[in-house]
Amino acid sequence: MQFKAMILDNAEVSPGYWRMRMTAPAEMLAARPGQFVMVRVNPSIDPLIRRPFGVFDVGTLQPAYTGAAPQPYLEILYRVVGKGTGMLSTLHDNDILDILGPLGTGFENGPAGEEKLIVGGGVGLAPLYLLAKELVKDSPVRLFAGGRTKDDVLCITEFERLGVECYTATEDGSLGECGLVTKVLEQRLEATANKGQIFACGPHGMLKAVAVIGAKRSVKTQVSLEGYMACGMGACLGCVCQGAEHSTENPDYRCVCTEGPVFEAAELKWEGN
Amino acid sequence: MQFKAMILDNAEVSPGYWRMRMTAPAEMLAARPGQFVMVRVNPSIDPLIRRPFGVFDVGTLQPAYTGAAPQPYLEILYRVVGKGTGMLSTLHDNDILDILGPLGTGFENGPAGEEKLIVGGGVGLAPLYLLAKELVKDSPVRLFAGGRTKDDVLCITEFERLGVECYTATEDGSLGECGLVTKVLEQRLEATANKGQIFACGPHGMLKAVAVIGAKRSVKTQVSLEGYMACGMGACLGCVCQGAEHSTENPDYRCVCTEGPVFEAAELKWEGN
Amino acid sequence: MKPAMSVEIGSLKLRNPVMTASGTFGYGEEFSQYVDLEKIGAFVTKGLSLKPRAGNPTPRIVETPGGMLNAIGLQNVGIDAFIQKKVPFLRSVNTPAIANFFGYTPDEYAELASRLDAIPEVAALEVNISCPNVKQGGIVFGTDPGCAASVVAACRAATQKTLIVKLSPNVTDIVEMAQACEGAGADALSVINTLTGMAIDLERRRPVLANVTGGLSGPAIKPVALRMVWQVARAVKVPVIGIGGIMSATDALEFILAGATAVQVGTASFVNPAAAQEIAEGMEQWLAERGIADISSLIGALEG
Amino acid sequence: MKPAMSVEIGSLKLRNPVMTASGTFGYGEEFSQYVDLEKIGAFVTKGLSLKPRAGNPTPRIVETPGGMLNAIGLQNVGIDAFIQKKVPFLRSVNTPAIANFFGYTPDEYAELASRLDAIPEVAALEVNISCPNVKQGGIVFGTDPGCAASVVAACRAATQKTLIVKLSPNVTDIVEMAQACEGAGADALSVINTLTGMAIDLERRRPVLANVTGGLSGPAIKPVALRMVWQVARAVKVPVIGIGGIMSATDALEFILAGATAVQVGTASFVNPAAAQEIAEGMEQWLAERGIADISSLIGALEG
Ligand SMILES: Cc1cc2nc3c(=O)[nH]c(=O)nc-3n(C[C@H](O)[C@H](O)[C@H](O)COP(=O)(O)OP(=O)(O)OC[C@H]3O[C@@H](n4cnc5c(N)ncnc54)[C@H](O)[C@@H]3O)c2cc1C
Ligand SMILES: Cc1cc2nc3c(=O)[nH]c(=O)nc-3n(C[C@H](O)[C@H](O)[C@H](O)COP(=O)(O)OP(=O)(O)OC[C@H]3O[C@@H](n4cnc5c(N)ncnc54)[C@H](O)[C@@H]3O)c2cc1C
Ligand SMILES: Cc1cc2nc3c(=O)[nH]c(=O)nc-3n(C[C@H](O)[C@H](O)[C@H](O)COP(=O)(O)O)c2cc1C
Ligand SMILES: Cc1cc2nc3c(=O)[nH]c(=O)nc-3n(C[C@H](O)[C@H](O)[C@H](O)COP(=O)(O)O)c2cc1C
Ligand code: FES
Ligand code: FES
Repeated sequence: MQFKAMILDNAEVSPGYWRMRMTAPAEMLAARPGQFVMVRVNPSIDPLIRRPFGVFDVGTLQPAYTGAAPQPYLEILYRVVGKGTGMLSTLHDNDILDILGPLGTGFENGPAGEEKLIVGGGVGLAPLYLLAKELVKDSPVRLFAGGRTKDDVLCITEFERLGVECYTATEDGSLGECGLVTKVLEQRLEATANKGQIFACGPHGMLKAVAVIGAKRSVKTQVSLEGYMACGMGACLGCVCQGAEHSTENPDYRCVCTEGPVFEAAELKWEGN
Repeated sequence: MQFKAMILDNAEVSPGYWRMRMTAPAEMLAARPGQFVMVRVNPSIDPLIRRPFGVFDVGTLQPAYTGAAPQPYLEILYRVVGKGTGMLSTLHDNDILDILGPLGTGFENGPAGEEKLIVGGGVGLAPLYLLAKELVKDSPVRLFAGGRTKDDVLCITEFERLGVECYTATEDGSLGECGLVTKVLEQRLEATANKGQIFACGPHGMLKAVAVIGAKRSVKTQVSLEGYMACGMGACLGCVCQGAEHSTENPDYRCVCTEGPVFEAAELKWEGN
Repeated sequence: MKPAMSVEIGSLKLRNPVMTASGTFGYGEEFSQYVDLEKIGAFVTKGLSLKPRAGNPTPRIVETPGGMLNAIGLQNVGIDAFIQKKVPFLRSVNTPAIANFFGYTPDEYAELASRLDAIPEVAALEVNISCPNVKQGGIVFGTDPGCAASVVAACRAATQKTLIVKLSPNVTDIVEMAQACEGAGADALSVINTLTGMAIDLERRRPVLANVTGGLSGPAIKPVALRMVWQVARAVKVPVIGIGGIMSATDALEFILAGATAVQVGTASFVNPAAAQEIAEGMEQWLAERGIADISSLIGALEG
Repeated sequence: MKPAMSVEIGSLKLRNPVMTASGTFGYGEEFSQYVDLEKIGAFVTKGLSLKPRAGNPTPRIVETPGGMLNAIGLQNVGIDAFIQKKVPFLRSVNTPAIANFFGYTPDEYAELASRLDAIPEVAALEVNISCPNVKQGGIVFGTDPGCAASVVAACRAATQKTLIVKLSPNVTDIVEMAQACEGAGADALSVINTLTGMAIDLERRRPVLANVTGGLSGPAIKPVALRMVWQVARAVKVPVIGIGGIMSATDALEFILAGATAVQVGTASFVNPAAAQEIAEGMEQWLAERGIADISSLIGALEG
């Protein structure tokens, strides 16, 4: 779906991290956790290519007392890293964006009742909030949120409000455990004798570590990948990643934008990447 | 001079015409009528090249009662015709622009006391307001303002407030005389037996007509030209116009940005252009 | 009055002059949610080879000022999987599909041409000659008039269908290339493919693309494309398809004025998946507003 | 620690690798209000010819996506007026001035080279070979290796000063051109001049530029320029000067990594007249922040 969204709110939630709420058609409410949108930052040619962002949340505004119509909305959580995200952060309420989505294949929820271990690094938390919202309906959910410093650990309050039990870790020790959040994840798996399944999104190094943990402990692990995307719909073949059996002779490339961004970690090749 | 200006006000003064006030260094107060500024619309590469605009007004804001420092300002009057001017019109107060100026050679005032006939077409009025402000100090000033419709006749109130006697003409007769403003100019010259001198800015066809009138009646005529400008400082040689004696064999190109934009009409070649 | 928008490329009739460019529109199906395929003139598939090709390692794409570089490495499903998996969709759509293809020897080109010739759902063939000639030490077919002519002649002998040759802009003299291809039997020329470019990641001190260099596309190349279309259209008799940085109906009409009979929309489909349809509609509207009865009257109608 | 920023181009020593490009910086004086000329490595004059040249009719310039086209037609004051009116300013500035020049026959090139050789204020010569060879039916010197070599050899014989040859990107094989010029005695190569392009005014159905085609410059061409600098720098021993779409210190450093010993800033000076100085300062700061002691260590330091 392609639509024009009007910005309802655009605020810095932690230094360098912004949360933007915008209007959306009602169809957007069907977005699956892990799906993403491609945002055209402005109608000019700079930047030219759309930028991909996970669906942080969707919902419907119910205007109290005014009698105004309910307004479905979409939220993204983004980190300012370059030109496109820098420009996004300067947009005002009522500015208009051109959005494509929801795109891609999201997370599979897994069986009800089973413990769900969500692992997020920095802005990798973005697509995990909608996931948690869905998982808490039928399962106990634990969040393992990591970052370099406390500024990189986002939206914990929101997750706690869902009833998610949150563990945090920072590399500089400024919040939660000192070190990598994967250590905390392993402690939990150790304690529960590898019960449950893992859902992860974050920097590639973190995903790789999580994939290794999942494989070692035979815990089903889904990861949400990034890739350089021009189209978001399987046409440009820019975003591909390598399947587990990929080799130069027998190449196995997968489209992150359509077959992913969520993959079972075991399907993918992690060595050397 | 190159400086960053903060927008103080940006408002549509007539359909499609905008007036923008921005902060400026005190040196800008020395801008001569007819000089212009080159505006970098935004820091992106779209649009890439600066856009030239006449200096509509300069002055100093004297904040009443607050004790805040006086703030020199610059005003431009612009018509939305394309991408750059379209983007300018979407800018908000407090947004920042990168300005180069004042550039070029402006109008010569001419002797005190002599009647000054200012002719402006549409947005061509832009550099004429500052001129009128200066000329009224020592001379009787008449303005001949033309346009296609009444929406194209701008800022008459401002000129009248200076004590300028204003004549208007529109092609569709929706304001003032019906027809071309040059007709009204000729009537005045007829009435005063070709007294005074002419200052004109507007579309090329109008300037040409004014040049012909000036030549025929031996009235000194200065015109402010446009040219496609990349640099505004005599380096790119994009903006040139032809001197009166120009021919393919003996070319005589003048830089509109440095030798102009104001020229004596008699210096320039008008036929075939 | 609705302006006449149809044009002909060889024996191929198009309802309007707007196609999508190879490699930017998948095999058509990917965009069917965003574009009414029956509102565009034709679509061109991703370049096909005899065997499936995996393409290059990533990164394969990077944005550049006003454009993008790609080094996909011609990843494609290969002719067999194309027939099995993609052709059924082509059958379901009432819009001509043009198969873009490439090989590494003239024989490979010819074999592909004859296999594509046998597929009724393939309305026309577009030969991509911007590939290294493995037999002749890797020199790119599309930069040498003799090599190009040999490929085109081989394809020509293998197909009765409309044969379009897509030219590389990375040459000193595009007219010479165009004439060589016309002489060897091309029914039409697509002008242009991507310009070779490069991007560098300063902090990592490495090329951004795994392949080091890539093909530049998008608005940045439009002036070069327009110039080449203008040069070629004046020098050949066969129709020219204008390609390169077309983002809007205005851009497309400029190519038509420069001499193109039709256009292809590439990178724009990434920026706006509905681009091709919007451009076709915008062109028709532009003509209607000006009372121009037939798009054909604009082809090569540049004055001056 | 202040990083060492000086580089050498032939016998010319530059305090830093940032020059301004010919035709975009007038004769230096125009920009002295905006740029501290002593903060840049060198500046290159507008292209000079034996006789003054009026240049093309207008329009001569038009913006394009991420770039601009120019068809100034090499308007310049001519060598005599240059000596009379412009050289005195060069004398007053403590920054090397490089004279860019062109002719229509090898003899004209040689005559200019020898006249410029005699001007002490001219620190080095940059030959623009993107001009039509009037003797050989208008084929552009810069697109034929033999023609290019003959021009370079003629200039080489006429000057002891550092002789820089500026290459045209409108060729199939820039490496072949570079090697021909190196072989004929060039001390350095400037890569690249503008790409030939065109713009059309749809409503008027005419080319925008009076000259029909023009030279494309600005950020749009950066990927092509970077690729050519990388190709040339690997293939020749003489220093390469990187040119094309450089807008920032990052851009400039990318060219250095690709193999350029110095860079020239062109269109950027129009967008921001202080660009060259800001780029030079930005490069130094980038090195300082990373503890890199000498810019020379980055030349051609691209990995992978
Ligand atoms: C499926 C997916 C979901 C994502 N979700 C989020 C999210 O929820 N929040 C968030 O902050 N970020 C997310 N990202 C990353 C985000 O897309 C990039 O940070 C953003 O595109 C950077 O744009 P820029 O112009 O600011 O940076 P630039 O200055 O253009 O580039 C900085 C870096 O960003 C990356 N990047 C740039 N353009 C693209 C592109 N078209 N596709 C992929 N990567 C690109 C490149 O690695 C580049 O090196 C996601 C990426 C993907 C692929
Ligand atoms: C000395 C001078 C003073 C001017 N003063 C004013 C003024 O006070 N108010 C006003 O509204 N307009 C003025 N103009 C015209 C104004 O510069 C153009 O309308 C503006 O640049 C259009 O930009 P755009 O991006 O909106 O249009 P575009 O879509 O880029 O182009 C529309 C048309 O604008 C003209 N134009 C575009 N870029 C330039 C450029 N760099 N230099 C010259 N012309 C250009 C071209 O003719 C073009 O066809 C002046 C022009 C000059 C040369
Ligand atoms: C991602 C991508 C993949 C492409 N793949 C092919 C291809 O397989 N075969 C081909 O002939 N051209 C291919 N092209 C070139 C385009 O068809 C087109 O010629 C070029 O992009 C210029 O047009 P544009 O500026 O509108 O994108 C590809 C272009 C892009 C951007
Ligand atoms: C307006 C203009 C005039 C130019 N004149 C000359 C010239 O006289 N001689 C020359 O060798 N190059 C000339 N050039 C080319 C530039 O020196 C430079 O090679 C080119 O613009 C690419 O660099 P850029 O992208 O940084 O502008 C000119 C470029 C422009 C934009
Ligand atoms: S982003 Fe284009 S194929 Fe995935
Ligand atoms: S605008 Fe560049 S010389 Fe006048």
